[in-house]
Amino acid sequence: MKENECILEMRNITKTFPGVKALDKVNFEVKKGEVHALVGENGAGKSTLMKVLSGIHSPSEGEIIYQGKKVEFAGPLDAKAKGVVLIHQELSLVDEMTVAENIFLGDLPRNKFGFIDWKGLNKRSKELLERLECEFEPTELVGRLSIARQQMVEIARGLTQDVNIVVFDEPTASLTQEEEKVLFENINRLREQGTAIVYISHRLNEIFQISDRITVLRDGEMTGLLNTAETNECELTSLMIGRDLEDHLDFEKRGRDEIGKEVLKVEGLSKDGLFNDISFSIHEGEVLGLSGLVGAGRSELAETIFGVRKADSGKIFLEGDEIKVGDANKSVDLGIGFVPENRKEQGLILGRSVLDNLSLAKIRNLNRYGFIKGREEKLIYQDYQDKLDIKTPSSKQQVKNLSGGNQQKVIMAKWLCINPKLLILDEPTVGIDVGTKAEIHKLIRKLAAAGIAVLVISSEMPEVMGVSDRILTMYHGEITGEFYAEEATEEKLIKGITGIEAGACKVG
Amino acid sequence: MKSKTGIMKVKDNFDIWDFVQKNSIWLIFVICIVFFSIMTPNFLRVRNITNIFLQSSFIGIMSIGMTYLMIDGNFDLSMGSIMALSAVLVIGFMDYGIPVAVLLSLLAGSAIGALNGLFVTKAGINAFIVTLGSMLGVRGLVYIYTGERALVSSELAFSEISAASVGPIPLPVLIFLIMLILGELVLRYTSHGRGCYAIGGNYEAAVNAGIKVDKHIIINFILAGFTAALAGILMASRMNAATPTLGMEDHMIVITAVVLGGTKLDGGFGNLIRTLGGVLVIGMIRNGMNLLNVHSYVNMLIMGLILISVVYMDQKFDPLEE
Amino acid sequence: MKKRFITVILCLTLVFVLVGCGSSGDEAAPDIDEVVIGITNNNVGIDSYQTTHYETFREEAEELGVETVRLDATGDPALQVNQIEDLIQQQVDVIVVWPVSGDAIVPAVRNANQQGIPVLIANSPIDESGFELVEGFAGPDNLTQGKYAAQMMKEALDGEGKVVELMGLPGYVTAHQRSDGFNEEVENYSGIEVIETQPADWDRSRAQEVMEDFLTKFPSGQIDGVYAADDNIAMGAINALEEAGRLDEVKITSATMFGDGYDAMKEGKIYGTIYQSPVEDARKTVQTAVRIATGEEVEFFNYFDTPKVTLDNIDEYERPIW
Amino acid sequence: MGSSVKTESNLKDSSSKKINFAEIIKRHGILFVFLLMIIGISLRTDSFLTQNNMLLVLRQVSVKGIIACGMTYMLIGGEFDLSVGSLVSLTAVLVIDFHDILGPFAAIIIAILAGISVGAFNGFLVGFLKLNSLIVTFGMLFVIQALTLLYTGGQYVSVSNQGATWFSIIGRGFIFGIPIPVIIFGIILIIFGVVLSKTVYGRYLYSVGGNPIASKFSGIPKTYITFSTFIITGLTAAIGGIILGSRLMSAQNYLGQGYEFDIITAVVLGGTSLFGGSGSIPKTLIGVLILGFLSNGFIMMGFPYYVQWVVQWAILIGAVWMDVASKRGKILA
Repeated sequence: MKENECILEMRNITKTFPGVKALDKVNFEVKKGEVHALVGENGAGKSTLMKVLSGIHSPSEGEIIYQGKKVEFAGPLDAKAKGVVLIHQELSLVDEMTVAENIFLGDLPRNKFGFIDWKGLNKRSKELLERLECEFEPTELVGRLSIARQQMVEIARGLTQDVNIVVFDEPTASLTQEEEKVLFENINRLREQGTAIVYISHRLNEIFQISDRITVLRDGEMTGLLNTAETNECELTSLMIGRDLEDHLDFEKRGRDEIGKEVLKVEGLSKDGLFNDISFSIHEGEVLGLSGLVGAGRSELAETIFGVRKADSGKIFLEGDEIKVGDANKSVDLGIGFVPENRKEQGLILGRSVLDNLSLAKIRNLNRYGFIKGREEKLIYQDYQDKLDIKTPSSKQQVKNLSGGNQQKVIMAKWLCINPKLLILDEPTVGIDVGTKAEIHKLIRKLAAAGIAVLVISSEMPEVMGVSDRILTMYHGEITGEFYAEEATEEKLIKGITGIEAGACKVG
Repeated sequence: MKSKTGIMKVKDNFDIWDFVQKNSIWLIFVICIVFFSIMTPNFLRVRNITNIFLQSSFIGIMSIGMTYLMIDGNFDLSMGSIMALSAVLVIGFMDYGIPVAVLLSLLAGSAIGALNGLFVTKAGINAFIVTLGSMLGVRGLVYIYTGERALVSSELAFSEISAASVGPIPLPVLIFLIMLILGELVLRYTSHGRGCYAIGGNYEAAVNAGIKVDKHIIINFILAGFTAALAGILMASRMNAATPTLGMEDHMIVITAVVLGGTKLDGGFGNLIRTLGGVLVIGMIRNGMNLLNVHSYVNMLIMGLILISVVYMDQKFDPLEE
Repeated sequence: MKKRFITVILCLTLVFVLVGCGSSGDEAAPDIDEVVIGITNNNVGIDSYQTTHYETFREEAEELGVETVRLDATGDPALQVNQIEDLIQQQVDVIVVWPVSGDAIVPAVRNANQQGIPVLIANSPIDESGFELVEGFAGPDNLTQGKYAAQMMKEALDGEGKVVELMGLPGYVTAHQRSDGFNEEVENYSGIEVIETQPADWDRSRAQEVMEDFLTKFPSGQIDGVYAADDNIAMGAINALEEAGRLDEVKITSATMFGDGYDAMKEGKIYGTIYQSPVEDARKTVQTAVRIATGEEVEFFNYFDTPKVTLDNIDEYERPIW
Repeated sequence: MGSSVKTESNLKDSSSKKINFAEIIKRHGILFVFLLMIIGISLRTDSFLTQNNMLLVLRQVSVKGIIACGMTYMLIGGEFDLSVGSLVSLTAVLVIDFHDILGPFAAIIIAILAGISVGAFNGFLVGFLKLNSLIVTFGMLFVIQALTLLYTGGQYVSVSNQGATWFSIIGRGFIFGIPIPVIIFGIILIIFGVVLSKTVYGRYLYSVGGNPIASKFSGIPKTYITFSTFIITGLTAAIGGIILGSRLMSAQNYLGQGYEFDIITAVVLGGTSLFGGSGSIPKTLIGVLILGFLSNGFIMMGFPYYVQWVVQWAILIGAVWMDVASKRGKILA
């Protein structure tokens, strides 16, 4: 094989799920000995593309050419056997077992008596670890290793046989900088050995550090194929999150002078390793956008304000009164609503009905002596089903049977019906179809008009710019900029969220 | 079973708490020895030690099967009933000769185990429910088979199996220790053993790595049935008879012994050496309390309290938790 | 792994070092002040008869100035075997066994016999194969008690009627002997028929439930008598009969009197029962045991008197405290 | 993302007719078993399907039924309590023993307080210290049993002058021909059923069992909900103990031995999941009745109770299998 030959080509891959087009005619290719970065925000389709590659999903359209032949892998195990190894963000390791065992899990070498050949196992593992220049022993327990080292175990596992392509899915999400360095050295080593690397990440600095070429995905579409050397972070970010301003996002914004009275004030909020010294405030009828890439600490900050996480230091005031940090129950009483990022895990009781989920927060005020006022609950349900146009066959339908957009509306309704003073929305439109998305955007503005303070967290640039009166940018756990709608430009925001000239562009 | 990597801390140094937590059973073990040998002069006589081992060997044999099951994240409430079933069967089939009777009752025990395993893996029913059902059902079969009465063996030779000894070591103890060592070797050195740890430690990872999860779990249920049957046969030989009430509470004692030994209820962690510690501690408590002339409810009280404290320690000092 | 092995080895070494220090042999001729009686009871917690027996045993021994080691097998035949071994271990002068199962203890008793420790069987008999291994039996004659109950039933029903039987916990010797005695005797009476038998487990609430079911199954006029294995069961049956308003049409006999039953008999609710005193039982047992220990010859069967009690002679007896 | 979308695609498939059939079995399967069983038994014996016998069975199941209501809460909330059997013994012994000392009213209060305190202790260990409820309550089973034995010394305790107290009415009395235990059971069924389906507490319970994380993200105080289920179960065990004591007018340390397994079996038979988040009181009633009729029916047919165990085994496995199979849409896992 020649040096520049494409070892893998995915042509015109389209993958549709009921109601959602997850991938739309995506082309993706990897060459031998290159690190090809695959970037895009959450929900852009990176993981789906890789699942199509490994055979977990079969593509609705398109074909995969591997080593010059059309293939369709039966699954990750099959893919691995044929030289394509996926290393997931969530490590698939058994903490209680040794490094060597984890490397050869499912295929432990045996001697002629049927016993595990520990000597051989440790020797082969040692060789692999040496190839990756790892400094730990194959006999150590995986649970005792740092994350970076665990990741190396995952990589070593991929190298137990001939490997042509290694896919890293957000490998640095939980690594320290030191560990990151080790990882990159190893990636470089693999590259030198002629292995093709697919590197999935949304951390731009890494991508520039490690990759040769970059494929950008956005909303299931491929928006660019770039040579790393010929591009910069700003271009990349705008390919990732920049969209044409959709028509409906042309809302009337409040200016600097029109802000109402302060609803929420955060002072010096810090949590070790997540965010540091955060201070800001939100006002009545204001939509505050919080923009940052995944991993900047946005969700963690929101969770702390709502009270499902505890902070190390700092104070939170609601309408001037200090509230106890870390008591979500109290927060709901005080009128804070929170639409979390992960609908299914954090937002919904999937096995319960739409009605139950919708009224879950409201029922604390919707009862007499603990008995739920059934008729009023029904009225509220009908009211919000109507207002938000939630499509469900009946109020008794299990919420897991609804589409993503309707599920999100149920969560929105859950909080709207408590008449919140402050509503926090964490990625309110991820994985939701375009129509519903627009509805949600309109809703956000309507809420603000009704006097609610809204905090919108999003990594979609037009969304933030479209709905917010004011925007904060966040990078690495710190607030890097503040802009009013009239002065915010895509360029300024991108600078903020990518940490370029951090602090330099602070306004007001 | 989500991977816990996100909250994992780096642990390179020797951690005293961790050491204590992992070996808490040996700490309790030593405390028991010291306590009982101070309290009763007879406790540390060679014969009494042999005695403790002999008495513990039946529970011990069953705890081998239970440890395997618990390492892969399951457990079995029906072991006491299976033990009774094979005890009455081995006596009942004595007319066909000892080897046939032993073989048949081992087979019966393993078959019930296999049934449990199939219900858990293939039907996908929770192990608690499956074995709760067979605990009652198998006990019912035992009563029906015996007509409520004790069965007495006509073969004196049968009673010699458990009365025999190799050197100073009684045969049941020898069988227990050999099985323990074999069991530990299998756990450490075979793909079945390591598979159990993988399944209990991270089910998803085990499936992803192509481990045949169902097969391993069924094998362990069969093993649990087999060890219960073996204990039942030895017990029947020891008494040269079998009563239908045999082993009524044994599932509880076996689970207690294994949990005391530090095997995690969620699986993935534990070994037979520490299970041996749990078995011996329970044996010592039962024996020592007898020597101390203390009423049996004190046994229960102490066992209950130790169990709760072990769970507390497990939670408090879990090296893999936040 | 290595660390753990070392720990194990250290612990075991410790055990054996201590063993070396602890063991020493001594054997003395028994004098009444030095006599140690060991007893393993059936299941002390389960009914007040056994509890009273347990307490009286201690008191009587104290009175005679002998030491006791009192153990409780908690209804587990396997545990009882262990306890016999423990008692052999402690070199008591005589072992008293209240068998959970008359069959299952034979090998353990043989072991005691081989060690030269005399064994006295208390309360419920050992299997005949064990007769040659024990010094004797002290206690009530449960078979006869069952027969007495049948005789009283015949009296009560004037020789004709249908009877339901509520027996004790299946698997217990006492339960089966009382049942056997009753049924054997009833065979001699052509007019009396046992129409149904159900286990009531010595348990009042169980007895009550079973009796309730009988009462619906057999409408008024179809049950003439109830035979209860003891007064605890009889009380449960009376509760059910009273509730159904059918107490008048049914005669009740039981095989052992308890305090509640005494009151019930005075109220005319129980026709006949047997006065089996745990106090007397325990005293007789201790006395026989002491005689054995001091080398006296004893008779093989040392039954104590268990007379029939009906309303006619009830005033000759005090209300039982058990 | 991908995986979540995948479940949606499964659901798409699941709207086909085959699953609707499974849905019917899932909804009504256990009732089917129940009816089949009743028909089977009544074919064998005449006195089974009589009004008297029905009332009798209701009374016989009432104690376990009451505790099963508490256990239903426990399982819906995603936890276990194996110590209820021991707690029944303890509270029965307490209520009988204190009856003669302080009078029936005070005795009842003491028993209820004992039930609640033991429940609170369990709840503290599981709710606040986050210990595994299965092992903790398993350990507590031993501890309470030992304490009861310690308290009674193995003797049974009984009320000395049974004629002079109203206490026996609880277990033995009738109102309009209906036994009072059945009435208490009925009231508790209604209260528990209504609280579960109509109150905020019930909703919270389902949420905490169904998705603890989402519950936290909705501001529901999970720790306190878990804690409360243990107190409620302790309370029902105490009520059970009091009724049992009153029915027998005496008590003993082993009275409730083994209840925990019967009760969990009944609740699970009814279709309440062991993993929390689903179940209902009417379902539990059916489970309790199945066990009650089974036990009664087998005595009616003249079999000893252990024959029933074998049948119970088959019914338990069959019912749960049907349940899980219909939920996943195929027979085998």
